[in-house]
Amino acid sequence: MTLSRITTKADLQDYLHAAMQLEHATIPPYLTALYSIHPGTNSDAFHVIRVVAVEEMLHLTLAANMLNAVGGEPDMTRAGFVPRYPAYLPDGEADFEVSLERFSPTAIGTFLKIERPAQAPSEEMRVLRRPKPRAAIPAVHPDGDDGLHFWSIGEFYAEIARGIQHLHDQGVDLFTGDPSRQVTPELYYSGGGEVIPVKDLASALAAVELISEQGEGLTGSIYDEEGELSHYFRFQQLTLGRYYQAGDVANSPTGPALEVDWDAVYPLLTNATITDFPAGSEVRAAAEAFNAGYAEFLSLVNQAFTGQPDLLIPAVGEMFALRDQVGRLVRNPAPGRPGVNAAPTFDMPETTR
Amino acid sequence: MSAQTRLEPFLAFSSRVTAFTVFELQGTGQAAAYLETVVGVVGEALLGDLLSIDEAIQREADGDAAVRDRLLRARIFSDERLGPVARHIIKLWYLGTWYALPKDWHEVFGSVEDDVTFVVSAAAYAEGLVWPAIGANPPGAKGPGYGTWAMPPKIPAF
Amino acid sequence: MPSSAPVDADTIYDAVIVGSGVSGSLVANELSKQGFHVLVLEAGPGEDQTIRGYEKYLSRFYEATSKDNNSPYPANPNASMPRSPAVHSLAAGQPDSSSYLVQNGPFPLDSTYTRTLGGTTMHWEGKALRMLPEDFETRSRYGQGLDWPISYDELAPHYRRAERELGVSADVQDQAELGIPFEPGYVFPMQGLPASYLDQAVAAGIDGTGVRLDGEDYHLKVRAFPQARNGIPNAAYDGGKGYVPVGAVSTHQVEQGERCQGNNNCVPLCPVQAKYHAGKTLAKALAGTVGKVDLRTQAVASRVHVDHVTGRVSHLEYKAYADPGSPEHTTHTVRARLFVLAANAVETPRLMLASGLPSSSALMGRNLMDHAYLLTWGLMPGPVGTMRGTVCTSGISDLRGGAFRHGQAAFAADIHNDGWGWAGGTPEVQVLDLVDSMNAFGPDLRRGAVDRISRQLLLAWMVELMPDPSNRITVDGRYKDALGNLKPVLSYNIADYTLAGVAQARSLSRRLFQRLGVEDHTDYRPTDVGYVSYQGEGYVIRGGNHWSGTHVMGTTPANSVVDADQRSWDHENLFLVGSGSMPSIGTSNTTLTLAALCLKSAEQMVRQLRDETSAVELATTTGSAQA
Amino acid sequence: MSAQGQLEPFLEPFLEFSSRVTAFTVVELQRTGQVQAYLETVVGVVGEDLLGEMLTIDVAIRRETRGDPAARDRLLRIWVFGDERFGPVARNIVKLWYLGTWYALPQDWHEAFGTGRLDATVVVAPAAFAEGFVRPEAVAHAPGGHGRGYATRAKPGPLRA
Repeated sequence: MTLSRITTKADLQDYLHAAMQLEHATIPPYLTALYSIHPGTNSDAFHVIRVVAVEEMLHLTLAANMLNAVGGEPDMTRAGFVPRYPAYLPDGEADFEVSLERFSPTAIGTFLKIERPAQAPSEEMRVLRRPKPRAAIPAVHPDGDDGLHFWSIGEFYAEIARGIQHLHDQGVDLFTGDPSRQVTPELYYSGGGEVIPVKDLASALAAVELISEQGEGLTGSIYDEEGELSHYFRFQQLTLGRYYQAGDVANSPTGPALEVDWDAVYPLLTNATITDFPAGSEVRAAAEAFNAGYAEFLSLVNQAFTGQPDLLIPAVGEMFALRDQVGRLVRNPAPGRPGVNAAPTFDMPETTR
Repeated sequence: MSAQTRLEPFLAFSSRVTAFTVFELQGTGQAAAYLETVVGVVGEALLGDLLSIDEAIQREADGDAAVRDRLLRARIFSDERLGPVARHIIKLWYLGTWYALPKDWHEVFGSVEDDVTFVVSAAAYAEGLVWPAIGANPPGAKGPGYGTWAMPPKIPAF
Repeated sequence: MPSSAPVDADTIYDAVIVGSGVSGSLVANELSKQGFHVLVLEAGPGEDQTIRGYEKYLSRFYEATSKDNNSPYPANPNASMPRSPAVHSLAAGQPDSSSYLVQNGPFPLDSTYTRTLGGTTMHWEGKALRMLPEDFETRSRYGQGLDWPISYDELAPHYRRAERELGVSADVQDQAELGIPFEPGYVFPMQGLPASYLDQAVAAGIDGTGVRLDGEDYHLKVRAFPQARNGIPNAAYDGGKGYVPVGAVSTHQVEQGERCQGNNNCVPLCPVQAKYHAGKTLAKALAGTVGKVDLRTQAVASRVHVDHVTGRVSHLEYKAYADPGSPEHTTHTVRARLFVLAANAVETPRLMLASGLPSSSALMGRNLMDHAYLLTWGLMPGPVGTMRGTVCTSGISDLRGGAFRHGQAAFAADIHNDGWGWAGGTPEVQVLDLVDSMNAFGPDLRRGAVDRISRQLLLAWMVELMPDPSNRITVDGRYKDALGNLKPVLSYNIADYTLAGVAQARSLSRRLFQRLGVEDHTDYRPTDVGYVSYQGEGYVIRGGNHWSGTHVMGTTPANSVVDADQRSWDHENLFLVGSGSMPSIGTSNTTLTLAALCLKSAEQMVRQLRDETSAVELATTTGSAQA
Repeated sequence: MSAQGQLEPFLEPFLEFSSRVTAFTVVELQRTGQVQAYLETVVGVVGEDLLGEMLTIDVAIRRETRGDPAARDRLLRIWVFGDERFGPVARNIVKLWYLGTWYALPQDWHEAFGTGRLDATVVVAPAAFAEGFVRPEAVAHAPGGHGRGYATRAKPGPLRA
C-alpha cells in the first residue's frame, strides 16, 4: 500500500509519517540556501528564508503532535527519513525535484514550487495516480510502486484533514495517544505561530489549518487570518523585488523595494554527497562531522517527540551549533574543484539510531 | 605574485601562529580580506619576505614543533621589521581587527598614511577566532541558543 | 512611515509626549488604547523601525573599535548623549565640558543614556526587579533618604502590569524569599532564566555564606534575577491563560520572535530582540486603532511654555532637523491638552530648567541618584565558560534590605557572564596582552585565551545612593549643543553612607573569592576615573545608568516636584514621568519600577483627559520660525 | 608561650593541615625542624581555642571527603579560607611554612576575633628563614642561608611535582 485515500486510522498514521518526512525534507534545502548567503548581505532574503525554515520546523512539530495524538510513533532516525538530494517530495509531487543548492533564482524557483498554492490548475491534476517517479523519497512504504500523488503540499494536507474528519465521523477512536508527548507552546515558539497541542478533532484540524495557511495559503488570499503572509508569497517577493503590504493582491506587491544580491553567495557544490570530497581532507572530515551532528540532532528531536518534549530546548542549541559548522563548510573551497565551495551533504548513515 | 598565490603560504603561516587549521581559517570566510588588509598596509614585498622565511623555517624544522617555534621566534617574532606584522596577523585572525602598527615601526620601515586601527568588517568581527578558542560566541552574533549557557563550556581540543 | 507623519500646527493633541523610551511609549500606548490622539516627539533618529534599520545598529556595533554601551547608535550632535569613554578624571573646581554631559564634579560619573527611538531600553541589560517594600520608606524606617508618597502595596498592581508589558522571566518563590510580597498564586509571565554554568560554580562555593551586619545574620544564596527577556512562557500565568512572548517588532513584516539565544550582548544591543525594548510597546501604540499615535523623530523638544495666569502648559516648542550631521533645523510649536515629559531623569529636568521652570519647590534637577557600582574581579580555579549566556543571569540579593541601612548602604551583586569587560579586561585586551607582552602564539595562545577568559569572574556590586539635593542636573548659558539647546550640567558626589556600603562589598568580595579559590585580580588605581579613597582604602566607582530623583515625587508642592501620579504640582496639565520621579531606588534597577509608575500615571491622565470636557483655552501659538 | 607538652595534642592535626595547604609531606615539614616553633607562634597569637577549632574542622573535612583532594579543597575554602575568623590564620600558616615569617593579622581581625595578645610581623627564627619552603620548592637557596656553591646555580632546578 502506498498513499491511498485515508480510510483507516493506520492510513492516517501513514500520512502523518509522510507529513513529518515531507516537512523535514524542505529543511535541508532551505538551510543550505540560507547559509550560502554571505553574512551581513541580503538581509531581506536571509530573513524571508529564515522565517520559512523556522516555520517548517514548527510544521514538523505539529505533524509530530498529530501523529502522537493518534497513537503513532514518530521516527526520524529510520533509514531513508532524510532524502538523498535531488529528491522528489514525499507527498508525490512528481513534476519537480528539490536540490541542495546555494541561494539563487533557481533555488527560489524550486521553493516557490514547494510552497505553491494548494489549488491544482485543474481538478484532474489535484490527485494523480501515476507511477512512482524515479528516486522519490521512500515515504512510508518504500516498496510500493504506485499510489496517490498530490499536486501540492496543500492538497496533501487537505486529504489529511478530510481523513481525520472522515474517521471521526465514522466513530473511530482517533485520539488515543499519550497526551504527555505533546509539544506545548512553552517549548517551541517563534514569531510565526504557536505550537498547537493536539488532543481532539478541533485541535487536530487547527494544526492542519495552521500548516496549510502558513505554507501555501488555503484561502487564496495572500495573508492568513493572523495577517501573516504565506510562504509562497514570501518567496515570490524575492523574485519580484518588492514586499507585499496589507491590501495587496496576489502577484502585485506594492510595499517597499527589496534588494537581492545574487552574487553575495558562496558558490556551493550543488547536491554534494560525501564522496565528492576526497577522503582524508579536512573538508571531508568536516562534512562527516556535520552529518554525524545532524544525525544526533534528529535523534535528539525524535526523543523530544517520543516522550521527552523538554529536549526540544537543547535541540535548538544543537541546531545553532550545526549552523556554525555549515558556515565553515560553505566558505571552504571544495578540494579539486576550482571555483566551487564545499557544502553540507546531509548524508545519513543507514540508520541513525 | 598574485593575491591568490599568496593565499596558500599566508594560510599556512596563519595556521601555525594561530593554532587553527587551514580549514578553520578558511571557514571564517575572511582569508582574502585579511590578506588584502595586510598587503594594503605593509605591501607585497614585506609580506613576501615574511612568508618566504616562514617556508624556510618549515623546511629547516622538518616537522619538529619545538625547533619550528624557536626559529619563528628568532627570525620572525623578534625581527624588528617582521615581528609587529606577524603579531598583527595573529590579532587579525583572533579579533577581526587590524591594529595600527607602532609609530616607530612606521618611522623605520615605511610610513603608510592610512594605517589606523579598524575592524575589517562586521563579518570579520563575528569570525574572530578567540570565540571558538574559548567555546563561546562573539557577543552579539551567532547566539548559541536558549539555556545553552547552563551547560559546561565546550572548549574545542586542538 | 509614522515618523514622517506631518504634524499639523492646528492640531490640538490630547497629549504630547516628549521621548519615545519606555516611559513615553508606555504612556502613549495607554492613552491610545483609551482613544486619545497622541503625538510622540523623539529627539534621536528612528532607523530601527525596520529590521534592516535595526541591523544597521548591529553592524555599527560590530564595526566599532570601541564597543561601549552606546556604540550601536549613531553620533548625533543635534541630540547628543553621554558616552562612558568620554568621561575623564576631574581636577578640583574645573568642570569638564568637552563632551555633551558637562561634569561639574567633584565625582565624575560615567553613566549614559541613549537618545534614539526606544531610548535607553535599546541598550539596557533587562533586569526587571521590584523594589523591596522597605525601599519605599527608608526615611521613616532607617532615617535615611526620602519616603515615597505611595507604598509598595499601592504600586503592586502596576508592577504586575509592567511585568506583563515588559515580559518578565522570573521565579516568584525566589523573589518572595527576599521579602517581596506577591499576590497568592502569582507567577511571572515567563519562567526564570536558567542560571549560567558560571553562576552554578559560584553558587556551589558561596551559597550559605553567613554575613553579620549590625547584629543581624544574613545567609547568601545565588539567585537568578527577574529579566525582561523572552524565556519559557509560564502556562500558569494569568490564571492559566499563559503568556505569549513578544518577538521582534518592525514596521515591516518580520516573524522573529524567539526566546533569548544567549548572545551575551544585552548591553548594548540584543541582536534578536529577545530582550524587551520600548519599541515593542511603541509598535503596539502605533498600530492601535482605538486612538491615534503620531510619531515625530529627529524632533528635539526645546522649550515648555506656561500660561502664567492659569499655570498650565500652553504649548511646546521643538526643533526638527533633517540631517544629524547638520545643525540646520526648523522650530515648531505643538499644542495639546496634556503634556508628558518622558525624556529621562537628565533630559526632562534639563528641558524644564532650560525653559525657566525650576519648580516652586526649587527641586527640579536635584536629588539626582544613580547606583554606585564597585567591580571586583578574578579568575576561577578552572574554566567555567565565561562569555556565555545573557550578560548577567544571577547574583546575590540577600543584602538588599535590613536594619543595617540605618548606618550604611544596602548592596547587591551581579555575577557577570561577560567576564571582565566592564573592568576593562575584555577578551580583546587579553588576546592583545598574550600576543604583545606574553609572546604567545600557536597553542600557547589558544591555551592562554582559555586560561585568561574562560575563568573570568566579575562581580558588580550595586550599592545604593540616597537622594541628596546637592547632587543635581543644572543648565548653564555657557554650554549649548549643536542646535543651541542648553546642555545638562552634572554635579555629583558620593556620600560616606554609600562608601561604607562600598567598603563592605569589597570586604565581602574578598571572602567570597577565598571560598571560591578565585585569584583576585581586582585593581583600583588613583589614575582611574572614579577613584575614591575611604577609610584608608582606594576604590573605583562607576555609574549604573540608573539616573533618577531629579523631579522627585512627594506629598506637598514644597517637598517635591510631582505628586504621586507624577503630575507637576505647579502645572496641572504637565506630567514629568520616569525614574526622575523616584524618591529612592534602593538596590533595584529602575526600569520596572518606572514602568509601573507610568502605568499608574496613565490612569490619572485618562481620568484627567475625560474630566476636562470643556474647551481648553490655548495661548496664542507662535508660528514656525526658521532657525 | 605554651610548653611543648601542652601543645602535643595539636601536633598531628597541625601537621596534617599544614601538609595539605602547603603541598609538602608531613615528613618534609618535620625535616625543617620548625614544627614546634611554628605551632607555638600560632598559638601565641590566636590562642589554643581558635587553633583547636580550626583543626577540628579540618579533621571533619578530612573525614567527610575521604581522600578526595578536590572535595577537600573545596570544603577547606568554604569552611576555613573563606571564614572571617579562620581564613586569615590559615593563610598565615601557609606563609609561615613558605617564608618562615609570621605576618601580623589585619586590624579588622583583631578587633573582631583577637584575644588581645600582641601580634607583629616577625621572622620566627633565623633558622626558620633558611627553611622557608618558597626556596626549597624551586631548589634554589635562601640568600644568606645554606648555599650550594656557585656552580649549582647554572643548572635548571628540577621542579617538584
